[in-house]
Amino acid sequence: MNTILFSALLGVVMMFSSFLVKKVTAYRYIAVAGLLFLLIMNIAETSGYHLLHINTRDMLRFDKFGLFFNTIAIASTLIYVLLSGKDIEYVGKNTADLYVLIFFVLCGIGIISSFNTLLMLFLGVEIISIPLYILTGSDKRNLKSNEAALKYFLMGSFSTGIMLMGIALLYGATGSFVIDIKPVGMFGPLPVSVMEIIGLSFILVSMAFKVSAAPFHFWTPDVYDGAPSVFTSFMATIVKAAIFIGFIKLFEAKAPDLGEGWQVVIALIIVSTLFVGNITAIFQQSVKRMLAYSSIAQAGFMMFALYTQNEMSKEGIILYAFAYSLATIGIFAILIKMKDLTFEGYNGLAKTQPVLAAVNTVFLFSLVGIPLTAGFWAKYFMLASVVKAQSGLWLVIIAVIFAAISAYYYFRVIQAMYFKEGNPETAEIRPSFRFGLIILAALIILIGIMPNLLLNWLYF
Amino acid sequence: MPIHYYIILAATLFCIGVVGVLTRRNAIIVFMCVELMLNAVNLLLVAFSKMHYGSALATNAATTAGIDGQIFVFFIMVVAAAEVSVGLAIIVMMYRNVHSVDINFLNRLKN
Amino acid sequence: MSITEIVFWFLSGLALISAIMVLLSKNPVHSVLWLITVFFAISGHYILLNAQFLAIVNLIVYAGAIMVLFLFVIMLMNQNAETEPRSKSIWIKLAGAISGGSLLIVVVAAIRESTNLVMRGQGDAIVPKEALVRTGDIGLIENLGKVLFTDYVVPFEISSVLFLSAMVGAVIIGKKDQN
Amino acid sequence: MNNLILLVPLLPFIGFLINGLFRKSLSRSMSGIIGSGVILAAFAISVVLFLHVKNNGGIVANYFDFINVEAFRIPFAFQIDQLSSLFLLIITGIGFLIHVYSTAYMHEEKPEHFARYFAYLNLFVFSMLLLVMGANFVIMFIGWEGVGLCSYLLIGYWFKNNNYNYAAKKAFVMNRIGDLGFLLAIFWILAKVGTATYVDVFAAIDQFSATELTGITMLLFVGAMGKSAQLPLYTWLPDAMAGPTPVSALIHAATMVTAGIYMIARSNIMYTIAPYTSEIVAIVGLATAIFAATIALKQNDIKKVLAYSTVSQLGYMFLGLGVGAYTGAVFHVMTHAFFKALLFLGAGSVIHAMHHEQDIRNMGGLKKHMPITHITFLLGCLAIAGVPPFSGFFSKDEILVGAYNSNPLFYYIGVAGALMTAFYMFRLYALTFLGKFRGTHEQQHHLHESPSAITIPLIVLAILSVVGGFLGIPAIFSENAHMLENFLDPIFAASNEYTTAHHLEHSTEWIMMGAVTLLIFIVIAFAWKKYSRRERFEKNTGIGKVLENKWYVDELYDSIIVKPLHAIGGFFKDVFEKSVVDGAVNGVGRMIQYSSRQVRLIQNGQVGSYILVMVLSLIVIILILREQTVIVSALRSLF
Amino acid sequence: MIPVLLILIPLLSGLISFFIKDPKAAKGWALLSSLVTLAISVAGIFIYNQAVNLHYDASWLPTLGARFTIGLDGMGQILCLLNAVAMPLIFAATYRNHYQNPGAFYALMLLTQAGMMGVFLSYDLLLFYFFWELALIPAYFLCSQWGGEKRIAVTFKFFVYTFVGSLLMLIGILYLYYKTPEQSFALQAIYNVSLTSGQESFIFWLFFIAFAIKMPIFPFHTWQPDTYEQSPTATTMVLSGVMVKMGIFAVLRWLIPVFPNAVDQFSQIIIILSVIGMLYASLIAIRQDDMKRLIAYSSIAHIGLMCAAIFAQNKVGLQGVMIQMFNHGINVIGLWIVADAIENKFGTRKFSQLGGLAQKAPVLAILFVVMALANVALPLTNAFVGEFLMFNGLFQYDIWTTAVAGISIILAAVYTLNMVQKIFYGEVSTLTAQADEAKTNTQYTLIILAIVIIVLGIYPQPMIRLTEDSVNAIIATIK
Repeated sequence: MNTILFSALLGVVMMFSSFLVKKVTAYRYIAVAGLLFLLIMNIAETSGYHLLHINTRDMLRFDKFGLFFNTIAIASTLIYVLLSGKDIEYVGKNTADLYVLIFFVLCGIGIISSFNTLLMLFLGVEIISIPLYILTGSDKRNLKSNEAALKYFLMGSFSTGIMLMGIALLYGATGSFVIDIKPVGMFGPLPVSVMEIIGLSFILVSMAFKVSAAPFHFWTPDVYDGAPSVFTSFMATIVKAAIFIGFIKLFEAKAPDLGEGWQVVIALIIVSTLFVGNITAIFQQSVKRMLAYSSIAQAGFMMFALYTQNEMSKEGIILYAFAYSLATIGIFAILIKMKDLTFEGYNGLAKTQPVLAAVNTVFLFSLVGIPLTAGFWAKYFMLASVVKAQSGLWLVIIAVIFAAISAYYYFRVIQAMYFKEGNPETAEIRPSFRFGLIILAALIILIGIMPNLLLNWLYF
Repeated sequence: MPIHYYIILAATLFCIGVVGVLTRRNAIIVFMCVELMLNAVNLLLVAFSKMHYGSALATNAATTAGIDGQIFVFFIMVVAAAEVSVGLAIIVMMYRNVHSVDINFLNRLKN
Repeated sequence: MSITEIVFWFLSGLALISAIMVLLSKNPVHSVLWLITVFFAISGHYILLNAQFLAIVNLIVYAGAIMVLFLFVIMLMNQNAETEPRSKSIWIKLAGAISGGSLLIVVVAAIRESTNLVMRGQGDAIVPKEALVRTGDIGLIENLGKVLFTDYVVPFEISSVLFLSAMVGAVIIGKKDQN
Repeated sequence: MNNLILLVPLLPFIGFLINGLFRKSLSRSMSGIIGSGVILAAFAISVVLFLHVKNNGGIVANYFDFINVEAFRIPFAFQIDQLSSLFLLIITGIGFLIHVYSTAYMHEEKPEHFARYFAYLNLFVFSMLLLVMGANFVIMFIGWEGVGLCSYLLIGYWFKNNNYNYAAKKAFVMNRIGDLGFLLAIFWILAKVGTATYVDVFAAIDQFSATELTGITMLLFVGAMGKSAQLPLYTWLPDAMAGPTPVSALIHAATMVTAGIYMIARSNIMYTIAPYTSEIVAIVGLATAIFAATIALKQNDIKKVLAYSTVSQLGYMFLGLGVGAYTGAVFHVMTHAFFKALLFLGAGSVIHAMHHEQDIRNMGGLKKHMPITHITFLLGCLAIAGVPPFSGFFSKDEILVGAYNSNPLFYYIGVAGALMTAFYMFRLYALTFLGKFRGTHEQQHHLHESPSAITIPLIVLAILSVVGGFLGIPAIFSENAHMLENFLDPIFAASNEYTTAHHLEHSTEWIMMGAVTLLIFIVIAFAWKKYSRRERFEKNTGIGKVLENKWYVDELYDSIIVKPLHAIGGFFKDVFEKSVVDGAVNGVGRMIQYSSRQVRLIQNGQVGSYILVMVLSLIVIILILREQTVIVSALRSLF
Repeated sequence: MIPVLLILIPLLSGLISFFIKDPKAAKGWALLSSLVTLAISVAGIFIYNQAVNLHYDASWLPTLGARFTIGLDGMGQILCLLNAVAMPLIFAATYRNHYQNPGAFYALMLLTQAGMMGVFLSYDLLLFYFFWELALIPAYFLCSQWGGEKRIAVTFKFFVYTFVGSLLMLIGILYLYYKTPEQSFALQAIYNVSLTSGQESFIFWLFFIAFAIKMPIFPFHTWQPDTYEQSPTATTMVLSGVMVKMGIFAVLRWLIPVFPNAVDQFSQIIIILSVIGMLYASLIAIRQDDMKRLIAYSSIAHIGLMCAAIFAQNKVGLQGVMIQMFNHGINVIGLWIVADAIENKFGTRKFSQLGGLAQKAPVLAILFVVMALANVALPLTNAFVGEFLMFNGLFQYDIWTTAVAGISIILAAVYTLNMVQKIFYGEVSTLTAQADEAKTNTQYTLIILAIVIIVLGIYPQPMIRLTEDSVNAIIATIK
């Protein structure tokens, strides 16, 4: 509860600071302070210390899984603000308000990681989405940004409609919005309640849309491409991971009602997601858009957690969320500094900015899933969960083949940075920024060698 | 009233909304169609809430079963209102820049 | 054919026809007006289902606030039949209509065989469940209010965050940054 | 004793090292002295060993485990017995003479190349010694490949000339073909009895089934074919004449090429028990003898003639081995070593005098210019032609008798071959030494007898090839005067038990001998008359042309083996590798690229179509979930 | 402690080397650290002979059942020695080569060495996988940073190809892991895992493809010639000298003992493939005009023999393979050194442009001939012993296969002598007209190699003995 509460309050604080404090750079420090505070609060709650006892009437149910994810989300946001906070100030005039929205998104994340009724899920998703529409469109003069915002908004609200339809049908079947309740008054030949199935497939579609799983991914490349890079980084990492957590929480409870068909559907979605994400990414010319597709591809891997819902996959999704978020935040932080977002823009970066090139390589390795990076363990856990389930090995094989293909477009960046000639123009790089990146890379490698540091949290 | 009537009615309205979203290109109209979908859902929810109330009434005279359905509708309206404000703001912003509300007018982002 | 059914059929027909008109009418303003009639019809249904509170809110919020907002925007952009963008090909329309229709068919077909919507009537005859009309006081404002502020207080409070973000958003988007 | 034995191969090796490492600093005379000196020392030790063996039997000297695994153990051991000690004498003895000869023959070379030459020569002697001294097949194989290497190096000694290099490579590769057979045979033996040591293998001879023995012996014989230039693997030997003449004398006449005979003589017992193989050996040998002889009839290069005659003589030796006349074969090895080395060295002396002119059509009348060479050469010709009482007569006769015992047909063909030998040898002699000089004037001007370093070895060898025959006087002259047979008896004793030695009556043997001798004299006279006055040479036609072109065998091989292999290699390299192996991989890559280009078009930037796809897939999902029972069972049946 | 040092020293010195700017210093540092590694591995062998336990075990991922377990057995000894011998030689031989950003170059070389050490040492499957990848990454950078003009595409092919393989292997690893009773990656646990024949053959292929790509076996070799051709020669030496052995080693350590039945079942196919590969590669080598490509193909042929000998599954063959891994490494490095010397001097590797070098550089010629003879496995060179044993093993498997495979001996003679002749014999070409003797460092390294070749050729027994225990361990698991 602390997360939800304080993120909301901090949002309000930021809001007031927007007309109390006039110094633009100040907002960043306030935000950082707030995030730290939030982090502490959440960790406090994770270790069983509740600040104030609110009876949520079972609307929310806080478990270690969700709380731990909150920690990761907040921590990633903190890192994100530290690395890219300066660039947020370059977007539009009202910086403080942007931070407000970020805090509200965190509030939504807090909800979605602990919801217990479909109502809260719905609210959570909306509280996350609406700020994102705005962040996408926050670069008002930029037509790309406009277009992205419009597309995102229309499709987003459409998917909201789909989700609501699903919820309604589910309500009709169960007579309640609590997620783990079973359908009522069932008799007859069918093993499962058809209405529940339909309802769930509607919800599945809308959730798949939010996590940009094919064939509901179409908004992703355009929106990520159009939105200001700073916010793309935020959307593509923390938010997406959060929605995954909600996704998993929901279908942990509901998947059993769907019978075996469930795995068939998810398998299809996984394969198509991996296919679209990886294959389309190969031909991109802009690194930013490539990263959009890569985020689709990574989502495909995260979907394994839904395919096999066991302990392994739950730890895995956390690890994945963390590894993926860190790496992508880092890559975007560097991307923002680049003048030219195409692959050619990176040519010869290793000569002019060796540190940036090196850490960027680490991030990319993490995304490919090379051992000694956190990304390896992310993929490892996902594959392991399937192998452990001893079903659908063919799916795993397809997945690894696509993972190998993904090396193609990730390595294009590395090749550009190291093996191609050229002198890329970058914005001025502050030492603090460089330092932050190095810390981030070190973190990734550390987790790559000792994933237990992270996992043990789940076992205490 | 048999619940099927309501379901079919709501589903039809919903699908009309979907068709609208698919066929119209005026951003505002598309958005209105989304609103139509939401309303269909609202109607369905209310119908279900009354259904559950009815079936619970058989056993318990003072039941409040099904009331949460109507509460949910209330929240949907809340969200819808919020969405509309943001949505229209975005549409207006776009109109300001390109003087069109055609959703296909801006097509820089593709492939 | 009881009065209730007559009212039901009338409202349903009205809702469907005006919904279709929303799509068909070239002039956005007309679409808005048609949509308002849809909302009125739905509010009628709410009253029929004895959910007065929602009926009123529906009229105030939707037909009242939201639709007026829409109208404002349309007027502001002085949209009319001429400015309305024409979709290039009939095929897109057709595809849309067909897919929408098939969605309807799939859903309805599925719902009809659903076992949650039927119950054992007299002599174990399977009869569809009823949506209670014209009775039941759960839709009354006091009951709703009670539940809303006890069980649903958390979501209620949280929805304020939603509004805040919407507000901030509107500000960010709407405000002209002078430069 | 072991150390003494070890010295025999070690000395040449040391010579090789010294000459090899300090080639830059050594003067001609120094390296010459070192090179020949070590061989001389080795020869001395060999004599000691020979006597030791003669008095108290063979010795086996173990040194260390070369390879020792569970399946088998291969010690690095030498076996000095009658056979090997005899070969030791031949190798070191003739080797020494040829080293001495070379000091004069190669004196035009630059010092470092001179040293290189002697290094190679010593290395050769070393490997050859390993070959004959080894106590098991593996050590023999080591020497076997070693001599192959040295012949490669020495043929290609003048490495600037690419034809020489090709000849060298050809020799090495063709030997390799044989070596493969040899190697397989070794594997087979090891797999069967788990040892390669002669003594143990021959002791365990009855563990082999008939087929196995046939197989092994055949494979060994393939090895022998390669090394001893038998059909069909003989073509390298004539080309090997590219090397310096002393090399031809040492390697391609006296020693290396007889390795095959040594091997078979060594494992005679196996061949005796495998009659089928012996039959093949005899036939191949005989065929080679005739075939090579026919070619030799029409060759004009002095060394080529000798080369083909070598091939044909080797054929005789195999004939002997095939028909079980092992002693005869070894005897012929020895005598042949004498006179063929003599002939080659003589030829070398001629070539030396003629300034590297090798075409006998441009020679003639050298008799008066270089008397010693002439006399010795003549003796050599008589010896090889088998004129009594020269050495060749006895050895060849013994083989022919053996052939007659096993199959008269062999005998008659063999005799025919002997006659041809006489003919082409005297054609060669006559054209070279008799008549008038046909070369250029300045050649004639420079004609002179060779220095003593060349003539002395000639004389020594001449004496040997005259008297060498008396080591093996057949029974008809006097009972067991055949020293060699008695000496070698322990080696072939086992085999002789198997072969029912039915000696034909002396009368028939006398008749045969007389008849053959008579015929040989006629042939010699004919050749003498035909060629001694020859002035001008018209082009060969018909069969003559075919013979001159060596039956076109090289061309045949080239077109049925070399060219196809090259074609296949080229096909693999340029077509298969690129289009199939590589193409598959790159094809996948290209396919991905292509599909990427197509797939991204779906992303057409239009919200309507996006949502359309969403709706459609929603429908699909609903259907899947509704019909899941059907679908899942279908999938089950699929996987 | 020795195994740890073997990994740690190259790793740390590699990381340090990144920060060395001065070329001389970088070279010196690399040479020094590699020599230290060499000393340690030699020491390891001596200690080993006194039967000291050379294992190190530490907790790594308790929750996953993966431990940091490394150790040295006979086979490991040989390969670590090869790895440790190769590096100083390579550094010495290429001492005069100039690389831009040398610190990074040598750092990556050392990291590669560390990775390979890890592969040869690890007793834990997951650890093995880690090092397997760790060895690949620096190699990738080396090739595509300092390579030839087509380097980027070629090396990327190499990377992806091997990466696919290792990912498939990862699936196999996981599968085995969940089949182990106590969910552990430890060597023994993996050895004891029991699978149904269906599972076994499936997982077998997942592993084998990874190894086959690394070795490489016939249809999977396409990355190899291009990579060898394009990489800087120092890296090529590492790749063909040591890294290729990783595949063979892995087969011996992780494939044969774990899937005995599957190995039995598929040995025939694999042996046939290998033999095809031998002849195929040899025939291509005959037609090569490029020195590096020729060596690459000849290396494919040799590897094919090793693979065939492994799957013949008998003791002699396996011992042959183990010592041949070392010998082949030495020989091929020798050939590369000459190739490098020639390319540096004349800027070409095409035979058609070379020739007559024996007049100009006799010493180089002699040394190269020694290498060439080792390449054709002439007796009294080290390769002979290995090939003798391997063919022996193959013979015990089947005589006809051996006969066909034996053809490659002949072909080897053909293409090797071709190479010798076209480079060193014949008349000098315009290019080689004013050539002179090779640089001293090249000469000395080659002399060292030649000595090793001859010594091991004459007295191979100690090394053969070194293989005993590993072979027995493997044989014990077969059937």
